[in-house]
Amino acid sequence: MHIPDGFLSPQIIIITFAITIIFWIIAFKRVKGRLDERQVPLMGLLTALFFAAQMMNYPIVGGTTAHLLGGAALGIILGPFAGCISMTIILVLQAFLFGDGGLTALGANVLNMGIIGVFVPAFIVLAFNKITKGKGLLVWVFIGAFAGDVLAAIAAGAELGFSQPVFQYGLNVAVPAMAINHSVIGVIEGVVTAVLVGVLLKLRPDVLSKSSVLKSLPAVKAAQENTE
Amino acid sequence: MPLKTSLRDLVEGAESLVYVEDLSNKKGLLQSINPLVKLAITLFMISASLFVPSLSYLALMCVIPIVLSLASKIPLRALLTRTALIPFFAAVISLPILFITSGAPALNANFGLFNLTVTIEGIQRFLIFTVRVWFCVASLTLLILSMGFTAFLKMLASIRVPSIVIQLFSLTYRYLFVSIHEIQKVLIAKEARTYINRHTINLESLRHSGALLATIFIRTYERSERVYMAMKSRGFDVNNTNKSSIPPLRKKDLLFVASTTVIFGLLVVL
Amino acid sequence: MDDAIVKVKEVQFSYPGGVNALRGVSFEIRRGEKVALLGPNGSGKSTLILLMAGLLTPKKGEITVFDEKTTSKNFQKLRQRLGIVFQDPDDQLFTQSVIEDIEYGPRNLKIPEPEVKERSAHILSKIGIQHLENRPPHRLSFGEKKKVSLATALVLKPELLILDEPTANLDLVSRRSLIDTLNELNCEGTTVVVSTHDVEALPELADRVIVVSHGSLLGEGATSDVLQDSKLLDVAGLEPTSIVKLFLKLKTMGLIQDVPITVKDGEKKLLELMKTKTERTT
Amino acid sequence: MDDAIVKVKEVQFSYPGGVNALRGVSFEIRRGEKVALLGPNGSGKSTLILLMAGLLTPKKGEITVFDEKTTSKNFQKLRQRLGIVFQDPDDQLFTQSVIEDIEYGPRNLKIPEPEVKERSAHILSKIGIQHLENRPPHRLSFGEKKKVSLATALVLKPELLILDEPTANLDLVSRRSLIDTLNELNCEGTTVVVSTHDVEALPELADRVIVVSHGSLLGEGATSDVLQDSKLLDVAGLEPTSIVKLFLKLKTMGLIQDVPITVKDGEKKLLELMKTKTERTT
Ligand SMILES: Nc1ncnc2c1ncn2[C@@H]1O[C@H](COP(=O)(O)OP(=O)(O)OP(=O)(O)O)[C@@H](O)[C@H]1O
Ligand SMILES: Nc1ncnc2c1ncn2[C@@H]1O[C@H](COP(=O)(O)OP(=O)(O)OP(=O)(O)O)[C@@H](O)[C@H]1O
Ligand SMILES: [Mg+2]
Ligand SMILES: [Mg+2]
Repeated sequence: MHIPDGFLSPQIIIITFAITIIFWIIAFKRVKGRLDERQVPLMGLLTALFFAAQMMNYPIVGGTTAHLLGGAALGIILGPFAGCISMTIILVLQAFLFGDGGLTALGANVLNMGIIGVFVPAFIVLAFNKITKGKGLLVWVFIGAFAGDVLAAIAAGAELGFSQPVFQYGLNVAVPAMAINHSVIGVIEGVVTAVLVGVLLKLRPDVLSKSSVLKSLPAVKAAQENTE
Repeated sequence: MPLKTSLRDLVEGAESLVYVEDLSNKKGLLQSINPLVKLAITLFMISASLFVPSLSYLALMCVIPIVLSLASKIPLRALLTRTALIPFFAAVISLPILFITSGAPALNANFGLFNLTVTIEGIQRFLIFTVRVWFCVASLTLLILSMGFTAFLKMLASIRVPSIVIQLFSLTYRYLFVSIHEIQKVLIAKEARTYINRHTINLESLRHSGALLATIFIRTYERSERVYMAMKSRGFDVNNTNKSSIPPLRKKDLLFVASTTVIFGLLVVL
Repeated sequence: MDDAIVKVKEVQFSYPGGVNALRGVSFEIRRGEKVALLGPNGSGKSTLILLMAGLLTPKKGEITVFDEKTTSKNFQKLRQRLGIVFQDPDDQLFTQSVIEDIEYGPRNLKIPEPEVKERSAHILSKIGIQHLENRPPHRLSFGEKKKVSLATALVLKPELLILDEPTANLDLVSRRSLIDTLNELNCEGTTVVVSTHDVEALPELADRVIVVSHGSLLGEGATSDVLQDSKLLDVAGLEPTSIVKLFLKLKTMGLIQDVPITVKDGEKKLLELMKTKTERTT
Repeated sequence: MDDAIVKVKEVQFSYPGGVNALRGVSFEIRRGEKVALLGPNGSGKSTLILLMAGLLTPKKGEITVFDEKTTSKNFQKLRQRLGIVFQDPDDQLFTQSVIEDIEYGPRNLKIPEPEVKERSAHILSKIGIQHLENRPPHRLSFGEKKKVSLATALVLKPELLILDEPTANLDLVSRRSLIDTLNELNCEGTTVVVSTHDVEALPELADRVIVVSHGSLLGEGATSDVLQDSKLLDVAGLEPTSIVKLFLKLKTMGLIQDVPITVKDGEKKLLELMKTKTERTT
């Protein structure tokens, strides 16, 4: 899903960067000074892991590639703002170390994967948490991750579609192509995210206490009190 | 074995990170340019290419990355292999363009029922897209190959990226290796006591894969906690706010900016 | 039938980074032997062990284990007759609980479930780690991890047991019981190969010693000979044990002829010495 | 001024999984001392070391190092004066080359570049790992990794050096040179705390021994006393060294009064013994 340079029109580049920069500023303000001993290694590790996961990508029709995004796991485990920063780091590293995803397309890539792909799953899980009070959590994690992937793909398709004539195809081709391809990845993403959240809840609930999405779960609260 | 293939990807990816460092240590033109200037020029070249509608100009522009690569002692092969993939996909996805663009027919093939016509306009649109993508990818690749990770972090610092973000960058880079090694260990361990491979995929084997993934994850996390302790005990601090100085602009940098602009200007005027 | 269980012939190996770990090593290990690999850090012991277990394949030369080349396709199956303990316990353990890890090997071999259970219970108590049974292996102390990784190999009851630095990080009581267990197994016919820096345990760990240094074979011989061969030990960057040191001194003073290598022999020697001394002087 | 550099008071600690690693331990370490932590696997030595280094914080009780409590706020001050070597070298090494790893600490302490270079060159040759300088640390043999991790702490020249199982997996020559280095540093005023199972090296490694078992303090005392206290050793799951074993035998036979703990003292003792024996009998 990393859009390379040379695929997007100047207008789209400017618009996506504008939106992204606003989010960067907000996210940074929210995270600053709140990272503690437990959060830093977790954030570093998840960033590294999904950076690696994104390298395992497979070409698909529609001009880009498909791979695990990791936005859902980052958003849910770290909280959406820290997750957004994490994903930004991943995408910048992808661009500057591997040339995966372009410089001019960075704004668009962050918008798709680091904002839509992170906030959507986080909000789905958060909203459900309020409603069902912690039951069936992992199902909602799965749904959130799936929705995040597909929506991110649709956004990418839209950006490409609006980039005619720099890009070849219009909305009617780009959007369905991206959405269909990523619904497959979305299922895998959902399973992987559920496994990760599940194992942390079971074995290290204490590290989830900084996640704005999961900190209200009873298990997390208990672990938090225990370590204090 | 999907796990093995993806592992190889991981290791190769990590290896190429090291490779990046290698080329950036050579003493060539691009390596000696201020990283910020390089970034600005790369951005300029990529953006400019988006406004060039003509195939011949685009083709001419492709000479620039090649010349720069030679001047920077970056082997042409390294550049070409690293820039092959994305333009190739660009070409594949725009193949249909050859046929669906209306215009003067250039080629005609008859497969009984099908009648495929390639148009001149189609070829042009196809080539413009692919060549432009190659130019963009090549420009970015040169930037990457001539800038090591350390220089990259310095550059971020000089454009006022908050230091906590920079620390996270370096932490991520470290943890990338930490997690690769941890994954390797788990896989070696499994391999050493697996005598009979079962290739069937069923609920049981999926459950096993899930458990393995979970173990790898929690183990890697706990390793990274301990590595973090080690880093901390030897001075790592996320909130460390030591401002790194912006590398000064020198005559050489300005000369480089000037010459690239002139070359571009000439190309556009022509 | 040939009784060499492992044949290493002119083996060379280098790691991907270009490090030349082995530069032509040849030796044989016979069925039922207890052999130790000795050598300074980085001399190639662990590399040799991985090669013997078929987890790496030689660049040149060849290794045959149980009369089958380690490069052959059926070697993976053959490996079930061979148990290996890595130097780093993190290379050995990969599941979510100690018991699962110990039972992984036997289960993979399709040993019937009751026997698996019986074997694992037996090995847990033998190594003294029953209390760790349900703990995740990556959350143990280093020595506990090492013990669990020993258990994962011992539970397989292999014909050939290859252990990389088995006594490092073990407390002394566990070390003693490990040595006893290995000797028991050896008496029952298991061939045991260990790599070690633990010269104090050497007399009990091995009958024969193979000394490597810088990827080449420096020498081999019976344990007691090697332990007294101060020239060989010196070249290999090793030291004699403190008992040997003590008695070597007595030997240079002409008080004794041959040097004992274990505490027990030492005691005997000393008592003898005192007696003769007393006798002679009276 | 109080000369206790580390004060451990009624410290309890349990890991997130619920494992009770320490159940109330108290002791002090004085400036300039050489102290060893002894105890069976899983007794809590490594946990104590992490707590003393301020990398974990006690559940109950408190630890003061350099007159500051080890809370995360004071950590910055602490880490400049304290060097730690982890038991597992893979926890300790995290950069892409040995030299980078060794220079990481001094650079962070803002030591001027020429001095960093000088120090790292010195430590590389001291530990004998110059040839590994540019290798990636994770691609070394286990013993080589251990040496590099020792170097990363020694290069800091800390006032308090805490080493977890420093001699495990080292070859004997490297072990000897490490012991000499530690003793040199100690003479220059560095306080050295080691955890170890290496009783053979104990007499040279430490003047005083603290014995822990199952998360509690079992006893402490001068090294030579503890090595002869077979009751304490037994409870702690330890064994005396072979030299001590040999001479204890002589002691029970009434031949000697006090037991030597090093080879050198042993030699002296033996010669003396023979002489008196000869004299007495003549
Ligand atoms: N994964 C690896 N990649 C590259 N080189 C390696 C790797 N592992 C070991 N080496 C190198 O190969 C040589 C032999 O290493 P090996 O691990 O066999 O030594 P060893 O005798 O087991 O040492 P130790 O006593 O420290 O365990 C050393 O020079 C080492 O640096
Ligand atoms: N990360 C961890 N999570 C949970 N429990 C742990 C962890 N590390 C150690 N423990 C447990 O805490 C206790 C003390 O462990 P510690 O590592 O301090 O022992 P140790 O004395 O250093 O042993 P060794 O001689 O094997 O190194 C043990 O019971 C161990 O199982
Ligand atoms: Mg080894
Ligand atoms: Mg320990």
